[in-house]
Amino acid sequence: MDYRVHLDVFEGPLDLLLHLLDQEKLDIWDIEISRITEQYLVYLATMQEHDLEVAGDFLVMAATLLQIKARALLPEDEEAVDEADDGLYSRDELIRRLITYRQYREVAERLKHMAEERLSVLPRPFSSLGETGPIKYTNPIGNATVQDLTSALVNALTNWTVRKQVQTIKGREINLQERIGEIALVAQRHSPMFFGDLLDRKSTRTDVVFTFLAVLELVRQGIIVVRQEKIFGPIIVKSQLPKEESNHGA
Amino acid sequence: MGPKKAKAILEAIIFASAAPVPVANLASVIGWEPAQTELLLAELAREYQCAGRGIQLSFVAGGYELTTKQEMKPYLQAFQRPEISIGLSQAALETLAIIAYKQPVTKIEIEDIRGVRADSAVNTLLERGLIEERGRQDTPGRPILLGTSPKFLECFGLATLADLPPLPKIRESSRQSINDIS
Amino acid sequence: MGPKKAKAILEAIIFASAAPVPVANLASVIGWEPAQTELLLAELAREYQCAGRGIQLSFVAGGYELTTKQEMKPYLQAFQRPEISIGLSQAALETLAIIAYKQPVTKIEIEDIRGVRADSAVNTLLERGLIEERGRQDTPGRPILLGTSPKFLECFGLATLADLPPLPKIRESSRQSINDIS
Repeated sequence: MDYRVHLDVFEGPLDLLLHLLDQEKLDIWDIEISRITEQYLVYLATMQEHDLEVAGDFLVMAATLLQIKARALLPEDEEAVDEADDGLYSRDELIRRLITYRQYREVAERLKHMAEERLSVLPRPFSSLGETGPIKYTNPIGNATVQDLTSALVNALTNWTVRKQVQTIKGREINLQERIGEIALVAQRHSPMFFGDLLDRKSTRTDVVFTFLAVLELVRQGIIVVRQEKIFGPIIVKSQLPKEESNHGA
Repeated sequence: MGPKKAKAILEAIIFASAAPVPVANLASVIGWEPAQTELLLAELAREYQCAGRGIQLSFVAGGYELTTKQEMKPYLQAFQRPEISIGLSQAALETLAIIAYKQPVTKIEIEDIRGVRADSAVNTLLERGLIEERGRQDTPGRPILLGTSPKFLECFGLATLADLPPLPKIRESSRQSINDIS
Repeated sequence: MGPKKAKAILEAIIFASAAPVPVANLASVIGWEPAQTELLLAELAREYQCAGRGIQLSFVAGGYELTTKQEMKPYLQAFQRPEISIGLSQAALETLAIIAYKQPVTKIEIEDIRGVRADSAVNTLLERGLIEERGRQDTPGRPILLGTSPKFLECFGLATLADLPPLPKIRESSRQSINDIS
């Protein structure tokens, strides 16, 4: 019945209690603990029946309700136990909490309505000015124009030309394609071998990088396989090509 | 500069801005006093109110912004407000309400009011930029303090936090019944 | 519907649109004939022309759009705070230019031309949706190929890539290098 519909809708024990109070048309101030406790426990039982996980918060509330109910039956020595550190609280405290929670639940409803209203007025979809908040790329190019783009390219190319001239003077060029061919040959002849042996003392960082790229490419082409036993361990390079004459001689 | 030109500049700046523009910023560009600028903005807002206009000038989140008018909604069904999708769960909405009214507030205080864990709701709100951290409380554990962000005001169309609707009143009449034990 | 209401709707739609709105679309929303709608738009445009207004209605790329007036530019610039500018850095702009003219292109090629690492600029451009990945080059390392996105065209107001302007005259040596890359 009604339970089924609402089972997983409750935001917490307070939400559930407020719902029960509404259902019974009871005022928070006039809360009848024994009656509400019974209903609350029925709810928890239903939840368990439906294999819904009953969160700890719900159980703590059940304990609270039971304790308040029990105290009501005892003579008035409650002050002594009231502030006991069992995590449970008194009837006054329960009422205070229900009232506070209901205030925020109601105002949350107002806020939701305000946000919906706000959605019915539209801002401009993007701005041409900087923003004050975190950067949003609503207008990802700022005020750049196509002219800015072309002049940026001209600028990059001009720098490139200058740099290239400088490089040609001092540079020697490494050709990756050549390096791949070289390594294929060396590996075929000396397989298996260490990656380190593909380099020599004169090798620059660039040489290392190119050699590594060449090896990766050869692996991709299936010409060689590499193995590394452990991280930072030596890399073993093995050629997949049949060995030349020397092999037969052995 | 004359009011006509000043007004044109205000309109252009507000139009071109993605977020509401504070009056101080506007005043500094046109070189007017903030108070005078406000009057000019009020005049501008009045001009937009006329029936032949589809947009409006409003004061939101501490600044001025242009938006389409409320009554234009039916004709703008094809358009969506960018970025703001309120789709908040009830839990997130309640948590946001508590933060908005009680800020700066700790997660524990929120949990105390709602009676359930607040982690997930607080994370959602942080992710959406509706709330932000406000340092730490000087109490044991030094819990993080939470408050609403400028984006919160913007999303909910509030000029300042003072414009939050008042919390519903607590009825005091039957207060004595607290002392009754049922 | 009467011209006042129709005009308000036109203003709202054009304001809320990310791209220029064709007259056919506008006409269908207000239920007027396109020719009548054009007249109404002309009236709206005239109203914007008055000295007290900072924005204008113009016909661009087959549709109507609202923009700030040309003469507002100095004030908008003054308003723009440099530290929060969302414009592109020179590095990002150059990288974007190289990608635009040379696409599809690898990061290494960009680095080769600019002489510095391109990671950060490429990430910026990817984040802003101006460029996108276009598969991998069939060369050693199989580097990712980069090209411009539809958003790039939109942001720069280009119909197609063929509308990129030819590069302006530059020094002879640079001209050589353009031939190399294009």
